Amino acid sequence: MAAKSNILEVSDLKTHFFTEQGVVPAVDGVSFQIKRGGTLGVLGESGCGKSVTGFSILRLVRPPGEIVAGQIRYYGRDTVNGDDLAQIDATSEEMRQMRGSEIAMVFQEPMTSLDPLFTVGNQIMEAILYHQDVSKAEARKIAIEMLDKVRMPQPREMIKKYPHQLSGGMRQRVMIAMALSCRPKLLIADEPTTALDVTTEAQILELMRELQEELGMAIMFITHDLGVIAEMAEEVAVMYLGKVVEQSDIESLFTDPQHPYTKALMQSIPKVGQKADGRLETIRGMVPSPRNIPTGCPFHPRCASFLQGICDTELPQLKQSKPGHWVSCFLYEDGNAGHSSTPPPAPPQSIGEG
Amino acid sequence: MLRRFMVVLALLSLLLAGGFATGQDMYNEAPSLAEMVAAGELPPVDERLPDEPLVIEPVEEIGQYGGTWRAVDNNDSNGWTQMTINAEGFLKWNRDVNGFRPNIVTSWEWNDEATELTVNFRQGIKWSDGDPMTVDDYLFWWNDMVLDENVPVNAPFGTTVRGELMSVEKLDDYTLHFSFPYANPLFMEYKSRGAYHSSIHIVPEHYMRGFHPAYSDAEDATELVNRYNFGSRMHYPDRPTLSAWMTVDYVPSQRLVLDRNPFYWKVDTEGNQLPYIDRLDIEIPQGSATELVALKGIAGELDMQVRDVNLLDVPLVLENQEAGDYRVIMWSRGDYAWPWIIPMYDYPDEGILDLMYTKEFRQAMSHAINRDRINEITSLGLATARQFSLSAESPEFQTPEGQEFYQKWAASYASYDPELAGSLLDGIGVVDADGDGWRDRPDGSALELIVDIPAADTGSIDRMDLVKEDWEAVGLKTVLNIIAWEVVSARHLAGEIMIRAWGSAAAWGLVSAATVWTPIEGVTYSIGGARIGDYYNSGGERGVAPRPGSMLEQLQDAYTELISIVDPEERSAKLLEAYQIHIDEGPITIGTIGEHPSPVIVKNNFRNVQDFGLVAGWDLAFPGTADPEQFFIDQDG
Amino acid sequence: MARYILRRVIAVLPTLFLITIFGFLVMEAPAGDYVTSYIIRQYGHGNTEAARIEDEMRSLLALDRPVYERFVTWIARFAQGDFGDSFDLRDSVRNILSDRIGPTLTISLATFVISWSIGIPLGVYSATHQYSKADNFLTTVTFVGLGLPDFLLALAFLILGWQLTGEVLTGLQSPAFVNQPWSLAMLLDLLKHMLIPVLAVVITGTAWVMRVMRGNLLDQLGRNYIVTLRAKGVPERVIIWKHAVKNSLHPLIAALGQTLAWLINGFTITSIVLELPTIQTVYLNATLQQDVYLAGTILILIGFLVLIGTLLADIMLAWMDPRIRYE
Amino acid sequence: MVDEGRVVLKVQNLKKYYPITAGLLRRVVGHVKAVDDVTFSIPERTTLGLVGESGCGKTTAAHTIMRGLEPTGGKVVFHDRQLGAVDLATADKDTLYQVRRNMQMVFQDPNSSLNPRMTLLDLIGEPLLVYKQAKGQELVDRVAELLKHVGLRPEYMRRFPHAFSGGQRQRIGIARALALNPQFIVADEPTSALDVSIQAQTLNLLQDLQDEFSLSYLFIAHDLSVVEHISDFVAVMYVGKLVEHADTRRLYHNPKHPYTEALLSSIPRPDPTTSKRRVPITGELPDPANPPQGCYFHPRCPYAEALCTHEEPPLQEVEPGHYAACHFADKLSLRGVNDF
Amino acid sequence: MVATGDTLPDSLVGPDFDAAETAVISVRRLMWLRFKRNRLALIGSVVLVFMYLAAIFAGFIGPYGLRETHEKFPASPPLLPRFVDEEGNFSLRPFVYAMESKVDPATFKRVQTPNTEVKHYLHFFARGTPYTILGFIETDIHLFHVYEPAKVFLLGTDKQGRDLFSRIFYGAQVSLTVGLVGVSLSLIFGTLIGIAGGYFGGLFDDVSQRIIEVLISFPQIPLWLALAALIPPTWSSVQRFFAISIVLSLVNWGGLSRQVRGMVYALREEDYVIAARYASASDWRIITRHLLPNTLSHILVIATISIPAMILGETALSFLGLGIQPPMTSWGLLLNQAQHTRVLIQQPWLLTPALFVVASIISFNFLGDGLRDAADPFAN
Repeated sequence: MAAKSNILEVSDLKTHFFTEQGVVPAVDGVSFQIKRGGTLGVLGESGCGKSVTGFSILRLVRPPGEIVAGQIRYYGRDTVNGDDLAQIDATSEEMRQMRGSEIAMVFQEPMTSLDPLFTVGNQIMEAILYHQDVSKAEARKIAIEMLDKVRMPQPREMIKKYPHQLSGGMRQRVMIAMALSCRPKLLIADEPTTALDVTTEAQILELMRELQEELGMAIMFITHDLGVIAEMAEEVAVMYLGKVVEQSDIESLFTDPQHPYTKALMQSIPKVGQKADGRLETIRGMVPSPRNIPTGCPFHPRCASFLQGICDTELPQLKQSKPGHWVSCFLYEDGNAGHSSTPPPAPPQSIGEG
Repeated sequence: MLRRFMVVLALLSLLLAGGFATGQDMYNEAPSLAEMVAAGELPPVDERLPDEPLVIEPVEEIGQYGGTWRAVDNNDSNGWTQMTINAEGFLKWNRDVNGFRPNIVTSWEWNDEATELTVNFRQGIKWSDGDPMTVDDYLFWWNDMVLDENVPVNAPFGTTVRGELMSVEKLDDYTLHFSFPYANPLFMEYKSRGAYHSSIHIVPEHYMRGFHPAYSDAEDATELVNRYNFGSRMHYPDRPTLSAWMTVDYVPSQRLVLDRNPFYWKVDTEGNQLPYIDRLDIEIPQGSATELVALKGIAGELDMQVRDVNLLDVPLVLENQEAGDYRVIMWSRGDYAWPWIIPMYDYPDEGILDLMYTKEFRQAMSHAINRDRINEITSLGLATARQFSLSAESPEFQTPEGQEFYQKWAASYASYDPELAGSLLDGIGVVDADGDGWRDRPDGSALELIVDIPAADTGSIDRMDLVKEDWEAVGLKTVLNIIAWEVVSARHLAGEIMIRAWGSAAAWGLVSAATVWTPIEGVTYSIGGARIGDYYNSGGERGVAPRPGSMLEQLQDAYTELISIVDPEERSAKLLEAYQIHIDEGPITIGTIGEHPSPVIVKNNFRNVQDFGLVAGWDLAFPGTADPEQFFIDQDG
Repeated sequence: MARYILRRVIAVLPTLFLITIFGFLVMEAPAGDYVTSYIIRQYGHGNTEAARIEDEMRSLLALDRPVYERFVTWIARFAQGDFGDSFDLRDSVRNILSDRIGPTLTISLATFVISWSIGIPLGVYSATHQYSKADNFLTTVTFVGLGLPDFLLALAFLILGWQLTGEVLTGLQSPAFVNQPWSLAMLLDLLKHMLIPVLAVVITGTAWVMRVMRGNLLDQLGRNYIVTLRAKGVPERVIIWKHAVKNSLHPLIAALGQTLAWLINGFTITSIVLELPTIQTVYLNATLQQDVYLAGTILILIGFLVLIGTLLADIMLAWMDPRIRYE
Repeated sequence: MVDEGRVVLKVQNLKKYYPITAGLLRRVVGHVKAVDDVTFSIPERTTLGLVGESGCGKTTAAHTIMRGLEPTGGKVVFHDRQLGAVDLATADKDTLYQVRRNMQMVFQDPNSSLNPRMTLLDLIGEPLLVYKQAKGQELVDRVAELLKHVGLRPEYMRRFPHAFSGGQRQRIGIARALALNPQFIVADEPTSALDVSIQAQTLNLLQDLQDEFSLSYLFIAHDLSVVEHISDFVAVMYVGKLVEHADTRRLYHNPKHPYTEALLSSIPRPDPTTSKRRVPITGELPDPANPPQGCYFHPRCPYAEALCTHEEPPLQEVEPGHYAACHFADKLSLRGVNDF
Repeated sequence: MVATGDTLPDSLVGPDFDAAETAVISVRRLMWLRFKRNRLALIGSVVLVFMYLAAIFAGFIGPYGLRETHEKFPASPPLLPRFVDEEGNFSLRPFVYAMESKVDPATFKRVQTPNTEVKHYLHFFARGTPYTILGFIETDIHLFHVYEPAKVFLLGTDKQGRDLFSRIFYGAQVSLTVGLVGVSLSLIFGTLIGIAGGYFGGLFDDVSQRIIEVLISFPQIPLWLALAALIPPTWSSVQRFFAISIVLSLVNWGGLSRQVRGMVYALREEDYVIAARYASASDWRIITRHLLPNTLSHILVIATISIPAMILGETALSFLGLGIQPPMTSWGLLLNQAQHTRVLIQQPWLLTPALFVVASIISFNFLGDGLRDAADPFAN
């Protein structure tokens, strides 16, 4: 992979929610980088903090949530030093200008993410008018262009439609058109296809890939779907309970998953086209409540390779286990293989085999 | 003084302008009228006044023209306003309520049997539109309204004797002859009564014809009766009147404005045409009149307010006298009881009736009441504790013997003596038979006194609350049944009420108040119950007969005798004899406290208001009886 | 849209008819009729003579006819635009209402406009500063405002006004201005008199608007589209006023349906306490006195206004909300 | 396609129409054909997967089969253990009562399908109580047994659903469906609300229970990989109609309807080496109130010809046991799941 | 098969499960936990609890009886206990001076002059006027009392010379229960009709909805008036009290019914109701076991929120003279008697019932607000 410069470097980001029942460390020391024009997939189950990470970057986390530590260095404006978004006042004009024009976001629920009282054209134009010095007519022109770009049929007509008149897929196209209308350098896509049907999902994913190629923006793609991540991402960060447990390029992750959680995830989904009568592999137990995170490695109670006395007491650090592949697991630290009190992990099963 | 001078000037200029047309310009008029005369819009004052205007002697001094009299009336029927200006009957009560004086009628003559009467009317009186008033205006009322079956106006009290109508004959434009089938010596007294007797019987024929179904294209008599009826007659600015002021504007439930009647037929002793005051501006409240009066009164926004000044507001009103630049004159309410407690002798429970007809029982009820406490708590101690004994101002009490009698009656059984009450009850067997703490009937069954009070009569409720405590203290279980006004009548007529408590009222004996001391009419305020009165009134066809030989029957008989006695003195003596039944048989209706003073708020520049007045009664029509046309507002101060 | 409105109108007509019948029955139900109530009031004022004309009055007013007959006659005349006469005020219902509609609307509209124009911004402020000191303060004040009966406030203000100015500001005009042509002084006098009722009613009205606005806005601020707006860099002020507020007007506009009737039906007791020449006071008295045609007409008027109000609210909602418009 | 004797449920020409009204008098101007002429059967101990995009009528079909909705037409023949063949579409109340012992439903959303005010004992015990099969201690024992079957601790039976995670709640729902020991269960997207790791547990549980209790499933899902995993047969729905129906292997590897091909092509593959090659179909699901003329799929079909625009293709048996509703089913050579 | 044995594999039980504090608590408890977080709601409920207790023990708290008049002290300003005497000596035990009360002949005002020679100490838990609690406990013990001739009026007296402090608590008995009784009746009506309409739909639903529509469109005041006027005049205070409650509830049930219907309408499409139907549960069972329990908390909220309207309704009716009648009293009636210019200017203490009305309404609003949040314990 050619050394591209990074558009975003997140280091040790901590976003905590200070609720009446206690502190919820939704994001608890997350670090990753996104390359210019590249795609980072963020993979994780519900409650792992992947969405909060996205929101933290755009500084959209509202009280009682708060970024308590870490840096979010964005190299879109100052390519050398970058701006630390974590240090900018979330309510400042500077941050507002950044949103939508530098970094844009697409959400999971296209059905509710648009204001029902305004036409989609109006809402796209709104994004343009607040960031670009153009007339209304020009903004309208751009909006139509963007709708055309997202393969919206009859964009001139569609611009007059209200959200409820559009299907979910269409609305997601509008959301994407809106997000891309100011040509952002980074797009955060938070489960953009989860609520969509499989055919529409395929269309949207295809569209996003094409647009990325055309517009050259970086994408941070948040999803829980291994299939989707495989299609979209170049790099992947796997999150579990507010932490990145594994990060690598996409091929390495799928061919050689290292963290027991990643491995288990991959084994627990049915493999399409390989119908077998057997049972699926499972991860035992449930994801713990984020209010009640286990000590040590947060995954240890469910881990098949749990090392007594280590995993339940110490917190593993994200370390490079092989070039371009980072994992946060004691199994990959020197001398720990022998401690195994439970059966060693099953040999990683490559997905690509069938 | 300046004002007076101006009047003289105006008069002089008038004389100059009009020349000495008649050569006898004796009368003065208000400047505004003089202007109109000058402009030719109005005939000269001499032509407007009757041949012999009624001369009114001012209470203090000759007044000044001008000013607006602001006051509050309590509803759209404008009762207070009518009592002020509509006291223009055949005759008018004297200012001290002692006898009456000529008004529209100047003289009359009875035959010895009191069956034939000739009445002479003042000549030359004009309606407020200038049309002359003649006896035809009275005859129209009698023939075309009372006697016309299509017009729902009934013959009023006094025009029938023993159920038979009088007949009226016109002798000339100003003389009428009345014939009665039986002796009717009280007829002229009825005609002297306040706002709703003869004062409304003289109607402007020339105007009313236009609304009469027989003389116009009116479909029915609705419009006619509206212009006649007490509650609505003042709502029509075009309706001619004989009063000192005439309606110029009426906004329902808001305001009634009256201006001087340029044809008013009275003058002061210096020949100034009355009234002095230009305009009456009367506010009609939509809620409580007493509250509005209190507020406006203390703010000095009322020039003279006679009614609706709450007794309990007296300290408040007194305290603000200086700030509001007014004085408070204490007139009397002229009432006899607040409340009067009326046992009903037509209650469908023989056991209760047995007790009601037992005078010891009623005496016990009366002695059990702590009247002083009621007075202290509800009337600032300003009233008098007393029995039900009519108003002290009644004519029959004006002689020394009358006074003595009155005192005796008022004091009868009125002392607070719970022990006596208890022993009286014990004596008739009303004792606690079952040991539940309450006295029972002589037959041992439970006794419960149920007193109906209309919800709006808060004064009575407050007082009866105390009476209830007193009665319960002697062991008589009492229930206060507070009911809506609307229900009272129906319950009365159905005989469902055991005891009724009624608010303040005034009564002057034979003419004004017969029904309250003798059951002769089927009305709700009848003593002993509406149905007992109805029995008398219908000659026994309807209603409930009083028990034979009972005090109620005695009272009815006494009344029958009284009304045909021609000689006034003999009548008065007989009347006191009838009253004696009330003393001998114990209280028949139970009185509590009465003779309240009634505060009248008068601005300091509002003059010629006499110190005496009786506020409660409509018969006497105060302040009308105090001649409001000679009230004036001092324009200098 | 026209069909939609037509269908709504037709659907509500039976309701209106039921209201009419029901209203008439309700007024007829208590014991006695206008005449008994009149006579008893006359007694109350010491006029014991009035009972003598009971039968006359009853036949004069046709109150001796059976209920259904009177109802049918009245409704038939009503349909021809003749609302009948008031027994008590002895004037045509039409005149009475036209006399009073002006003052009624003057006060109620002023009250309405002020409470909404204060209530909405305060509600917005409260919602956007949820749990701040100001919000807690406003919330508490709102609850107090909702807990205070306006007529009690009116009475207190009346006394306060008297103590401060020495004037008793009942009614809508000082006597000096009665029947005078319009002038600046008269206008000032009117404004002075309006101050107390408007203030008393505005306090409770504002509290209500604020409460509703706050709740709805909080609900809207939690919606996804708000996040979208923030994410695309729209200034917060625009997000709130252009988007969230517009979306949260929904229940307020729905409440407008009732508001129209409230304009001639609200603050009845306050009207009485303050002697306001409004329809409310006529209505209350007419009901108490069983002045059936007057009360009945106002009742139908109110029912009609509820109907019109609901319709208008629906149309406004449709105008504002494409989801309804394109139904 | 299957031996009649071993069939547990046979759905024939099932229809569920909703009227569309217009105008002042609410005249019926047309129908939304939510389920239109659907025919399939489910052999004993097998699972039929019903797939299709949202709004295609899968869930309506399920509730119509359960007689939660009144069918507009067609038959739903259920081979009840006790009563034999019963047409549910016309069954009377008593029959339905009898039959419902043997057919139950598992719902999609484990949050809304459990009454939050009832304990597990009440929830799972409700069918037993209604059918008077147990009460008192016996009921407790039976519920304990059921809880164990779905892998929950019997001690928890006095707890409330909110105390459980999504996956556990879905087990509670399954336990309730199992309470009367049914023959047949309709599972409406039972795993789509669950996380990936929990989905596997649930799927395994359903399979285990099928073996143990000889259950048949109608398994409704939009996730084609899950359907492939669990189903013996698969039926594909499009705008209220069945467009293809076959055993799983044939349908996935040798589809006969272009829509099935499109669906298969759209499945995101958890394989970075192959996933970016597919070509998604264009367009969207038509409005069921106003579907296109001819074959409903023709506007999106890459193989559509003139015929497709006006003539509706019937569901035909293309090969033995393989049904497809396409004019060109036997002519087209469509790609299977592994051909992308 | 996975697990049929007595011990379950850990794999099926979440590790956090036993630790979760919400594991064993019922929805009701969850609601309570949620409710507890709302401080205003807690304050409101504490105030209300005190008010209701005070109403029950009105006879005990007030030193005088409901109708006990002090004839020399009508409309007396508060006569408060004092701790410091005329000479400035401090006494830990509160005392009062006996007052001599006379009407000033010039101003007609009552003038009270203390007799400072004798201190009358307050007696606590002392015997005074007898009264009954809850209608059957008869006693004469008062929280505090002072013996004649001294008087203690914490809030002054009304125009009849009755201790306002005592009367306010007697009034609370009516005012606070009118709301409860009225709301309960509304609830019964509204819930029955709402559930029937919402669950079964059909003609009954159409008809009841139309009736409710009329009822809701109908202005309240004339309806109150007319219905209040229909109350038979012969009824006792207690009957009248219930009649007023019924009047208030008759005017109110429509709105409540509508809301219940709406909830039931939504709930009947919930999966768990459908599941129950598929389990052949009877309509009765579905209504009583599924619909009612799940609407109950919302119904409770609506009920709580409508109580202030009922209290205000009673106040308004009493203001118009159509509500509670003496000798019973209520806050509305007490206020009605305070609607006088002289009260506002010279006897402001008679307005204290307004504070109680406002406090109770605010407390109910706070409570309703808290309950509303708590009614949905699964939100957020």
